[in-house]
Amino acid sequence: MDKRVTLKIARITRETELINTYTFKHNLGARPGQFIMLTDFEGGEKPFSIADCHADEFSITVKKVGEFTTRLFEKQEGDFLSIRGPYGSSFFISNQKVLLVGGGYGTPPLYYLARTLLDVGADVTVVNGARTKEDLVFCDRFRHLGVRYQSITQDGSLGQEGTSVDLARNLLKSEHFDFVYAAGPEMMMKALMSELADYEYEFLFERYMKCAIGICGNCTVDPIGIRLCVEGPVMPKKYVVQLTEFGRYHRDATGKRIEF
Amino acid sequence: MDKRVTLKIARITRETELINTYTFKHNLGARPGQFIMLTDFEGGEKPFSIADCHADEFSITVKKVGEFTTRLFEKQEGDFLSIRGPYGSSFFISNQKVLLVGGGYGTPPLYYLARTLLDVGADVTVVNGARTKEDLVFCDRFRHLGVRYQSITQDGSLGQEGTSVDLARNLLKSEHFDFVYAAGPEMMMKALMSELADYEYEFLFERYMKCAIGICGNCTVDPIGIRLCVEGPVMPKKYVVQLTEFGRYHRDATGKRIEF
Amino acid sequence: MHNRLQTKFSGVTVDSPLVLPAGVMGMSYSGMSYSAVHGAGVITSKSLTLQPRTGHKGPVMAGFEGGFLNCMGLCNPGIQDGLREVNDFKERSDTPVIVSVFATNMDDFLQLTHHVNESAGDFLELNLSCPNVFDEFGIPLAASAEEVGRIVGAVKGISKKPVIAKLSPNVYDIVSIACAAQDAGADGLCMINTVGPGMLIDTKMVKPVLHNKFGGLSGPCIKPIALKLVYQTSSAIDIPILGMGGVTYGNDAVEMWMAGAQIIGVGTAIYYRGIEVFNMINQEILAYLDEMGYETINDIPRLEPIL
Amino acid sequence: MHNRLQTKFSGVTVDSPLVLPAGVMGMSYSGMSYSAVHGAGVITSKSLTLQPRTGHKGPVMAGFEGGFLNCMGLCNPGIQDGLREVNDFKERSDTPVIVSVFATNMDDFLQLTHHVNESAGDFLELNLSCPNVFDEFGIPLAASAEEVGRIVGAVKGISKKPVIAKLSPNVYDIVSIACAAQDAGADGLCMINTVGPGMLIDTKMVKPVLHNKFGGLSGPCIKPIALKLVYQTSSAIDIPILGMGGVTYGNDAVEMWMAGAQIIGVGTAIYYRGIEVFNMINQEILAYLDEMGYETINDIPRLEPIL
Ligand SMILES: Cc1cc2nc3c(=O)[nH]c(=O)nc-3n(C[C@H](O)[C@H](O)[C@H](O)COP(=O)(O)OP(=O)(O)OC[C@H]3O[C@@H](n4cnc5c(N)ncnc54)[C@H](O)[C@@H]3O)c2cc1C
Ligand SMILES: Cc1cc2nc3c(=O)[nH]c(=O)nc-3n(C[C@H](O)[C@H](O)[C@H](O)COP(=O)(O)OP(=O)(O)OC[C@H]3O[C@@H](n4cnc5c(N)ncnc54)[C@H](O)[C@@H]3O)c2cc1C
Ligand SMILES: Cc1cc2nc3c(=O)[nH]c(=O)nc-3n(C[C@H](O)[C@H](O)[C@H](O)COP(=O)(O)O)c2cc1C
Ligand SMILES: Cc1cc2nc3c(=O)[nH]c(=O)nc-3n(C[C@H](O)[C@H](O)[C@H](O)COP(=O)(O)O)c2cc1C
Ligand code: FES
Ligand code: FES
Repeated sequence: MDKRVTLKIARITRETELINTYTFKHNLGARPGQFIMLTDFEGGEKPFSIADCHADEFSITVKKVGEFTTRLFEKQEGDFLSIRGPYGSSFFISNQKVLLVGGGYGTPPLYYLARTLLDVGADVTVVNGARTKEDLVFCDRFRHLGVRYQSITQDGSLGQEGTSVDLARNLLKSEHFDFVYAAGPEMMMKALMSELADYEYEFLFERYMKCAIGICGNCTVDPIGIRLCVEGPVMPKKYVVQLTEFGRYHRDATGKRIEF
Repeated sequence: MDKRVTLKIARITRETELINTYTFKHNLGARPGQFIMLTDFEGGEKPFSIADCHADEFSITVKKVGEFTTRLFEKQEGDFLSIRGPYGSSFFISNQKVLLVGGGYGTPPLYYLARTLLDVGADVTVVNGARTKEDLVFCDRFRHLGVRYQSITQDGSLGQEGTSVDLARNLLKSEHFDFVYAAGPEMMMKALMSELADYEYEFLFERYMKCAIGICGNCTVDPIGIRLCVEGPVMPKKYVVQLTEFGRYHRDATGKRIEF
Repeated sequence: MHNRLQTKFSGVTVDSPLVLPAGVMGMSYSGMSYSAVHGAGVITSKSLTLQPRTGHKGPVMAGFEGGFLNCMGLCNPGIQDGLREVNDFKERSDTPVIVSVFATNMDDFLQLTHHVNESAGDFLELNLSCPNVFDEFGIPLAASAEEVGRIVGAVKGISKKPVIAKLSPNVYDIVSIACAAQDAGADGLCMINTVGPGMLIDTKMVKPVLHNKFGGLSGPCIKPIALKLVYQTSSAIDIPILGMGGVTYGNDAVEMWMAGAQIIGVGTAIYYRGIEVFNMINQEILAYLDEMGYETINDIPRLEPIL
Repeated sequence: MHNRLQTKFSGVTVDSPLVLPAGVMGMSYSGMSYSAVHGAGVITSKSLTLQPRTGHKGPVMAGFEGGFLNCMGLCNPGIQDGLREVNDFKERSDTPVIVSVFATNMDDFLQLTHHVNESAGDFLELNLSCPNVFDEFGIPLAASAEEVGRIVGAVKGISKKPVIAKLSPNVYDIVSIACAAQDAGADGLCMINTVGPGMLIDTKMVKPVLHNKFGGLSGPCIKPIALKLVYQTSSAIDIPILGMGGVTYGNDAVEMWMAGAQIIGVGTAIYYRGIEVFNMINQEILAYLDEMGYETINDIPRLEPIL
């Protein structure tokens, strides 16, 4: 049975002007890459990736982009929010040399992934990109974790100017990686894909979700029709290469195709 | 979830003019003393005790007494019947010296009990009584089992004249038993009870059953209200001694009290 | 100690909000005792008719994912023997008893009321929700606001006990029927009776599983329907509601309270959790009060009513 | 080899009796493909309206013991984009497609019919079962035999595709509505849509779980209700029925067949058993045919009809 649980916000961590991390005391039992559906019962229930997950607590990192997330930013510690999940597929856990490529608010789920990869003895490199220095999240957390870590911004406010794809391209030229993971804006992943013809990889996708349990069909991707809430959101290379809609269009709440 | 299964009658064994044993190939997983609800979907669903039960088959022994059981006697091997269960409490499994007292069609469930008791190393004596030689069932089966076995009839057609209670009384006078079990007509068990003040025992009761899952309340016994389909049909001494209705009245399909 | 689960229903104080509903365990005084001993705060008798009824032939009960179908067929020992069980129970217990009665015409309802007047029962519940009543009442009684009002009014005129009308969920507009019962003087409503009805089929024997073919749904799966109807009705009326349908855990009972019920029936859940279910749910409600910081059950808020 | 699951629905041959019902996975051509590849023999589109609809705000779906509530709110990309998905699917597959449409007045239903006439869809399904249609139709459309007959008749007059009327279970007398649809020329019936509606309440936040408060029940727990209504209706009409409601295992599909369905919808079961549920149920029906010694699905007997 699909179960809902209503939890107090244990901690709110301000990451940037527009990005907050919400921590809840609850044994969610999620794997890296999975997501929850979150609601405040004021209208709207939205998917958020697990940024970290322990036996006694888990967290999500949220970017303020619209009506729902704006309301989230008005919540206080101690307020209730209601979740269901975890849902969806999770990342392959490699114990070899791996590269994690994050962009914007897509990076946090890679944190839980990196922690899990380290646990099994993987050699982990993380590259993280954002528009500006102020938009970049989780830098300190990755550094504390003890992974090899590089970041970059589009406006060059950290020195180097570019995207995490640029960082990844350089690394891939000079070193061998056994597995590549990416999460972030779809066009970033699309750009990254063309660098990865010879690599095994998994990408974390986003599509409009309603039921999150694989029946409403809103999150299916063309042309194969796999559901991002069940077979995704983590997609292995073998699926990614088949997706004709990847980087071209997605579907909105009505099911209409919307060009990127 | 309460599950129904529809099975072919694998074997019909004629025990006496009025008593048949029906065997079904099915892993019922019942314990001695438990019962099933049986129907042919022609009107009526009735409780029957498990006479024997193995991993691949189980059987019930039925006396032809009314509309439903008369229809059962018209069934052929290969016909379907539908069951649900097993239901109810089961006998305590002692590994000491025990006495089993059976009467009429009440005896068969004691067969499965005796077999189970032998398995755990109990020293088993069975006394079996009926109205006439023709009404006595399972004699050969008990003998094959290797228990100490005695039978008796009310009409003396086997030599001795009397009831299984008479046999039990004699044994109890001369020997010690650690546990006594009985199944059969209620007045027989009532008579037996007065011999058992100093013994631990369990009796198998019958009351009108409809739901068999403990909610309709038809099978509750006064004054404590325990349900014979859940807390029974096997009742330990501690309950039996409290039952004011024992041997005095039972309830029919309307719930009305009917004197014995 | 102060009883944090104590509440009131139509002027009567109850020690637990949990009610044994009609037709469940209430066939004998001992069945009533057994339920009360395990924590039921109110006991309802089986629905009694003037004459004894054996009910339908078996199978009368069938399980499925999320609940049960039943077609007991209103088996009961008749009003006289039934009230004897009620009186026997009341001799042994202070727990309030609702006497449920069922009839197919006005005259019988009035006769039943006279009988109940002379009994030790605390409430009279009119089972107006049987799907198949075609005697005097042209269409199934439960579906006609007018007929429901007529019966409740007449019974109310002679009843010495507070009168509860038990409504069927299987009607097009339950609120109009609830209003009719209230306007006719009902002291409370009981809702909901079983849903549907439904059927199951044995695919080997090509037969309906229930001998009566159809049976009403009860158990966890009807809870959403019960909550919706209780909520909708409580938004429209002022008399208290005995809410039921699928309540199995403490949280279900709290939901039923929030939807607008004053006391809460627990029937089929006895199958899922044993007769101990009443005490278990009582404990779970207490745990909820603690977690949320409420002093007593009466502090639990209600949903905002529908306008 | 000979396909033992092949049957016919209103003149169209289907390779499996299992149907993807409206609103489930049928939002995109790829969702339709994914279902067909996994063994669905017929595909139904999401119910399409003239204009796109975003549907209700979330939560739109909530689980409970035995099923789900949903209040999607008829979200769909509108008839034009919706038919594009249907056509894209039909370019890639021979699987028959039912185009489901929904409207609140006669004019819209007729316009939708014209659109569907020009599409590659095989059937037109009129969703007449939304509980909240108050536009032209004074009372909820699904509850009025007269209105159902009027719409079916008018649509039938202009439709180039066989017309299926999808009925609501939440009416007082579904048979009279089914008869009205048949008399108006419907080629088949689809039943049942979701049951209730029902509600769930969050007891910590004291709020209905669904933003729309109420949602229709689907899943295993509605099967008994679906079977009963299909059985009752099939006993009274001659046109074929697309039966659905809680079908999850092969045995459920056989029950639905015995109740009188010609083809069988499988929706919410996708949650319980994965998209592979269609192939699984197909296999389970074959195993049933073997066990009982039937050659094809068409040999499975029906229950004796109600007289
Ligand atoms: C698998 C998955 C994981 C996600 N993880 C995160 C995360 O960790 N952190 C984070 O900040 N955001 C995440 N998102 C995106 C997040 O769900 C949206 O930002 C949020 O729904 C926006 O809601 P809104 O009302 O504030 O904005 P709106 O104004 O409603 O929408 C802004 C944009 O958000 C997206 N969106 C809106 N509703 C949904 C929905 N129901 N499903 C999917 N996308 C939607 C659309 O692209 C829309 O254009 C994730 C999305 C998916 C599908
Ligand atoms: C726990 C239990 C175990 C039983 N085990 C056996 C068994 O192993 N073998 C056997 O032959 N019989 C057994 N019975 C009794 C058996 O259920 C009845 O003989 C049978 O129901 C009679 O049905 P009928 O239609 O043939 O007779 P009817 O004419 O209907 O009734 C004859 C008598 O059977 C009893 N009876 C009828 N219906 C029921 C019912 N639903 N529940 C309980 N008793 C009923 C009543 O005492 C009645 O007076 C058992 C009963 C119970 C309660
Ligand atoms: C076995 C059984 C018998 C019932 N008999 C009656 C009855 O006689 N009168 C009545 O009003 N309701 C009867 N009901 C309905 C219940 O009182 C209750 O309304 C319904 O079961 C919903 O509650 P639940 O889901 O907690 O069981 C019966 C229900 C069951 C399961
Ligand atoms: C998420 C969801 C969306 C639905 N949307 C529609 C719809 O748009 N049109 C419609 O006629 N029925 C809709 N239905 C009802 C189904 O088509 C079907 O009638 C019902 O779910 C019962 O079948 P099931 O128990 O197999 O799911 C929807 C059901 C679900 C669960
Ligand atoms: S969100 Fe409904 S199928 Fe994925
Ligand atoms: S038979 Fe119903 S409670 Fe025992």
